[in-house]
Amino acid sequence: MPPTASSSSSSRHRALGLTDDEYELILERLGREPNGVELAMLSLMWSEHCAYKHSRKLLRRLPTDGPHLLMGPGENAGAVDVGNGLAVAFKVESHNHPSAVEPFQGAATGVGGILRDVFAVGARPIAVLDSLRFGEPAESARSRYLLERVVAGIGHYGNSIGVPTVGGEIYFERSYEQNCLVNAMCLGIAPHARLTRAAAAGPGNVLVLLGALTGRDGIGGASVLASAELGEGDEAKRPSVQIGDPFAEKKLLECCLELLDRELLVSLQDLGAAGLTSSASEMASKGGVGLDIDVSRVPLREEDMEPFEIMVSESQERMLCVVEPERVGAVIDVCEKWETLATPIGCVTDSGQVRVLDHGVAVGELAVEVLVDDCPLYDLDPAPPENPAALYPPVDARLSGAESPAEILLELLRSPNIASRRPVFEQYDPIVQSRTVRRPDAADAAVLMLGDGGAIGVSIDGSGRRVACDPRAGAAEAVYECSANLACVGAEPLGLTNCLNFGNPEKPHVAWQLTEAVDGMAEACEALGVPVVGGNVSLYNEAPTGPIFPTPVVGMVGALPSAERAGQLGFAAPGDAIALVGYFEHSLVGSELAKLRGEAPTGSLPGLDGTLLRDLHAAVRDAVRSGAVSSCHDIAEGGLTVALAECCLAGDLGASVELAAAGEPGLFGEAPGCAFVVSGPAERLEAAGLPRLHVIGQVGGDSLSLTAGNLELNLAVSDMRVARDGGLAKLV
Amino acid sequence: MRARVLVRPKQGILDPQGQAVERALPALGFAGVSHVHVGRLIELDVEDPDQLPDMCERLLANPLIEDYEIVDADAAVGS
Amino acid sequence: MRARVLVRPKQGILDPQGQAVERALPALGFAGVSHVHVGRLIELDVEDPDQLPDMCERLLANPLIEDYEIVDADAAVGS
Amino acid sequence: MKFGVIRFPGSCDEVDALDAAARIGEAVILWHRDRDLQGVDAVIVPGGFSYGDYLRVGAIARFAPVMEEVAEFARAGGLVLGICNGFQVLCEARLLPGALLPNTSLRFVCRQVSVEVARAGTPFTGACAVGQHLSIPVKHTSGRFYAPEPELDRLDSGGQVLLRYAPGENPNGSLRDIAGVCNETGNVFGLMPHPEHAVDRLTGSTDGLKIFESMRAHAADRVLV
Ligand SMILES: Nc1ncnc2c1ncn2[C@@H]1O[C@H](COP(=O)(O)OP(=O)(O)O)[C@@H](O)[C@H]1O
Ligand SMILES: [Mg+2]
Repeated sequence: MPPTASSSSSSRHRALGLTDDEYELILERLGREPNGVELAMLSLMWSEHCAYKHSRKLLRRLPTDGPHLLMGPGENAGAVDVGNGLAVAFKVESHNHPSAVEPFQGAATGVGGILRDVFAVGARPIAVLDSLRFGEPAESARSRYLLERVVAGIGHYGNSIGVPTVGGEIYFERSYEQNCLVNAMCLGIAPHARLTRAAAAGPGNVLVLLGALTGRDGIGGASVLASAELGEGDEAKRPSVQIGDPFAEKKLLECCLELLDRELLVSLQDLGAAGLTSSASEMASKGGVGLDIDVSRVPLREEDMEPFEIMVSESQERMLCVVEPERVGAVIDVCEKWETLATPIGCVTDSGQVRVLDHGVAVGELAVEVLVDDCPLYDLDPAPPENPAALYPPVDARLSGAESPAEILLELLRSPNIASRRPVFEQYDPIVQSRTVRRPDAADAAVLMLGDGGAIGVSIDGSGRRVACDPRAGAAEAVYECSANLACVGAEPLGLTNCLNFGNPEKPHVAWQLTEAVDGMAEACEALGVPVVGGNVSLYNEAPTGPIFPTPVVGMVGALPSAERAGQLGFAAPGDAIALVGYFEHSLVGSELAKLRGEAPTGSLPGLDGTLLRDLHAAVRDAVRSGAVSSCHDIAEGGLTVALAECCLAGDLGASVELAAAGEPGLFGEAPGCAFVVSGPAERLEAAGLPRLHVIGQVGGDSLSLTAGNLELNLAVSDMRVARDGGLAKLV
Repeated sequence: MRARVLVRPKQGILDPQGQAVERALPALGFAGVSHVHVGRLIELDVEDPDQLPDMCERLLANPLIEDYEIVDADAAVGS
Repeated sequence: MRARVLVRPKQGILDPQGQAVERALPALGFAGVSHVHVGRLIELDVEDPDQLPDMCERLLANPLIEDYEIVDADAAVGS
Repeated sequence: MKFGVIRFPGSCDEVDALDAAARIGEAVILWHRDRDLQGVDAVIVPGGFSYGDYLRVGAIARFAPVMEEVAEFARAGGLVLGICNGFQVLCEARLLPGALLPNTSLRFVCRQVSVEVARAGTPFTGACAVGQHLSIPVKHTSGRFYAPEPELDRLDSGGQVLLRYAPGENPNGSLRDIAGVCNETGNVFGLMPHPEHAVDRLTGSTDGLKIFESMRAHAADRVLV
């Protein structure tokens, strides 16, 4: 098509983030120029955030089916069967860019958004987890500020709405200095019958908007922000910050669940990025119908809003539902009870179009197909970095290499990546709803009772530094580590969700990281037989200095037959034997010790045999469930020595351990997902059928003493506690 | 100088506190109240009042979501 | 009338928010600041200003811990 | 023994309180707009963030229709237990002395703390011994108990302080380590720790049951008298 579009419209589409080719495609599909309302809607629906332009093809590589699967990717949250007619729905989502702009509100609304995704499918949220990444706190006041405000924001929303924050993870690396990561995961439970899909259906049915008034929040906000690199000019994007109101969401949540329990709704959908535009398009697309929306009926917080503003507003705490006409009255009654606004704003049609009306007059009309399906999907152009060591310059060394094992251990325990997370998790309420059997610090995964005697375990993991070394193995490791964490509490994996946080995918080395990571994740999921039930992608996390560490964050949910038998990580009783279990390959690549010694994140990680690991995790899980082991902990950051120290600290007991000469890689090398430290009565441990079990010591006393060939250390538990407790406490 | 800094949610930004108060007042029998906004009041002695705008921008207010106003407390009179 | 209600912690009650601000300011390079107190600002349109004291006593402030002051916003002038 | 647990918009721990009370007796939810207390023997004003905690903790909830009935019930000697946000609401409603100010840390804190029984033999601590330590979690942003000095003296001498944080355990800067106080007549009690979150070994401790058991014993005695 010749470049006939007027210059004004061509500059308009560029300002809205559409490429010239994309705009040409729109002209072709529409056979005309879009008006302002339509262009605003299209630019958002065709943004990276909504259309997954650079990731959708890759995501097809992830296995999405499994024996327990009830709802896979494509719905607001995925869901798995946990028995007794109960389903667990869960999803992880990023709110990285909004949190970089306004950390408190950004993080708070991130939690609000993921909660809505979960109750949109009819599940009552029962837990939140958060996965956070910041720059080096010791060198960056901004990172400390972001940490403080993000944690406060997550706590503010989760605590106020009465959903426990039961776990999470935090890492500090320089590559996140300009692009912090704030990923939040939510889990909910529902009777199978209440699980709800978003597909609109039944021409003539009424479209009802629930919840908050619509204001100018986030206009040109999240969707556009999430699709462009945050540069020097991020000040300009500021006026559209969304403010979270957990009180409004609490009422909305109770209201929606009551509406579903009373079977008053045909379908339900949250309003997130791109507001009404995205919700309406998705609902229409999934149901193969059209929708008419009259923006003049949308209740506004500010009187003079334009139709396009109403269509793209990202005001929080709103939901959209489809209701049969004769039930609208009943819906409004339930909403009135919960002091939640309910406004019919349109209807389902068989036109296949999203029609926007203003006082009955059409102001925009777009085929659902064009909005949802026609955005081009791009192939990536992956190539490994030419000089991997230059990609992520190391931080200054804090250890020279001359230190004793005891000095190394204390420095590791003080490291912000390993130190006690108590200063953070004490700001969260992990116990509301009375389900939490394992709180933070008590075990490798959180454990929640379901009320029918059963329980679930949940863990969230993803070490960007290891993925930076070796994207394929590192991403697989994140999956294995989650599974290992579940094994530690006796839980069998049912499904996983993930958030892919990466740099600019148009750059070949980032495309390579992304491709490798997705492949690694897919391989691990296949090996474990765990389906991906959903997730989220956050790209363009890139500063002038380069991309963030490639950071796939994995959240995994598993089932336990009984909460009574949930595993713990602390040593339980003096006299218990301590054993090393599994496949522990000694290597310092990607380890915290390597970082403290100022080494760049390069080198390949041990390739893991997924089948062996699946059997290993099954054996560990069985040993936890049968009570053969009294404590169980996987060997992750800081290696075996830190794992032993953590078991001592959690149980407030000492230990004496003797290892074959293994050198520093044996003491401080990391093996996430591959190896465990367990304890229990010796004869029970040895009879438990655990692969590669080596008894290495005994629980007792009030210090950790360890010898390995010519290396040895002896530290009082109380000294280790001071080191570990102080690491973060002085930063937050 | 004794200064007062009044910090309020920016126009157009959601103010859940203001909404909550506005809804509560009629229930208490107070009619005819509208446009309620809840913000912060900071009172302080400053040696150099010229520093106040900068203090507000950097610490006392969050310019992204809040407006502020600086008042001379000694000059201000209550009604 | 557009009214402003200034609510501040009663004298003698520990005000950790005020202290936090007072501690943070020097770190940002602002010297010579003291006696910082952080309270609440409520702005509202009222048809009947005579109701204001009662509103303050019953809802907007807690007289056990807070003092309040009612200001006519239209009359008030910033510095 | 029938407990009634109030549900305000924004209550979060009302189901936890309901389940905890149901371990001891019958328990029902009381809706904030209803004026019918359904013949309960005790009212629990639960934790959470009633009305979002906006303006000032507990300030708006105390005007809910059900609270008028609760005030009446309390005046008639009925047992009223306020937990965390419920404590804040009862202080705002002047059913309890003092006020709860923001924690000195200015942060939300959730922590298992040890509280010491300062006075036993009351309707809420009948099942405890003086000096006994209970392990119960706190979780709040505004839990710093405050009352003017003369009032604090009166509370102390009048035996209205029922629970104190054990030495070194005060999580919020409460004056005189006060964790829970009752009214002059002893039938209204508020505390910041959450006894309803300490009723099951699996999720923590069972020390909180003592509070509910004390209430049941008291109610049973009243019926006998
Ligand atoms: N990394 C991923 N892995 C699997 N599924 C994904 C991933 N990223 C996104 N999805 C799926 O794509 C769909 C669209 O995601 P998103 O736009 O985040 O949904 P929503 O608008 O409901 O938040 C969802 O069903 C989500 O689960
Ligand atoms: Mg959604």
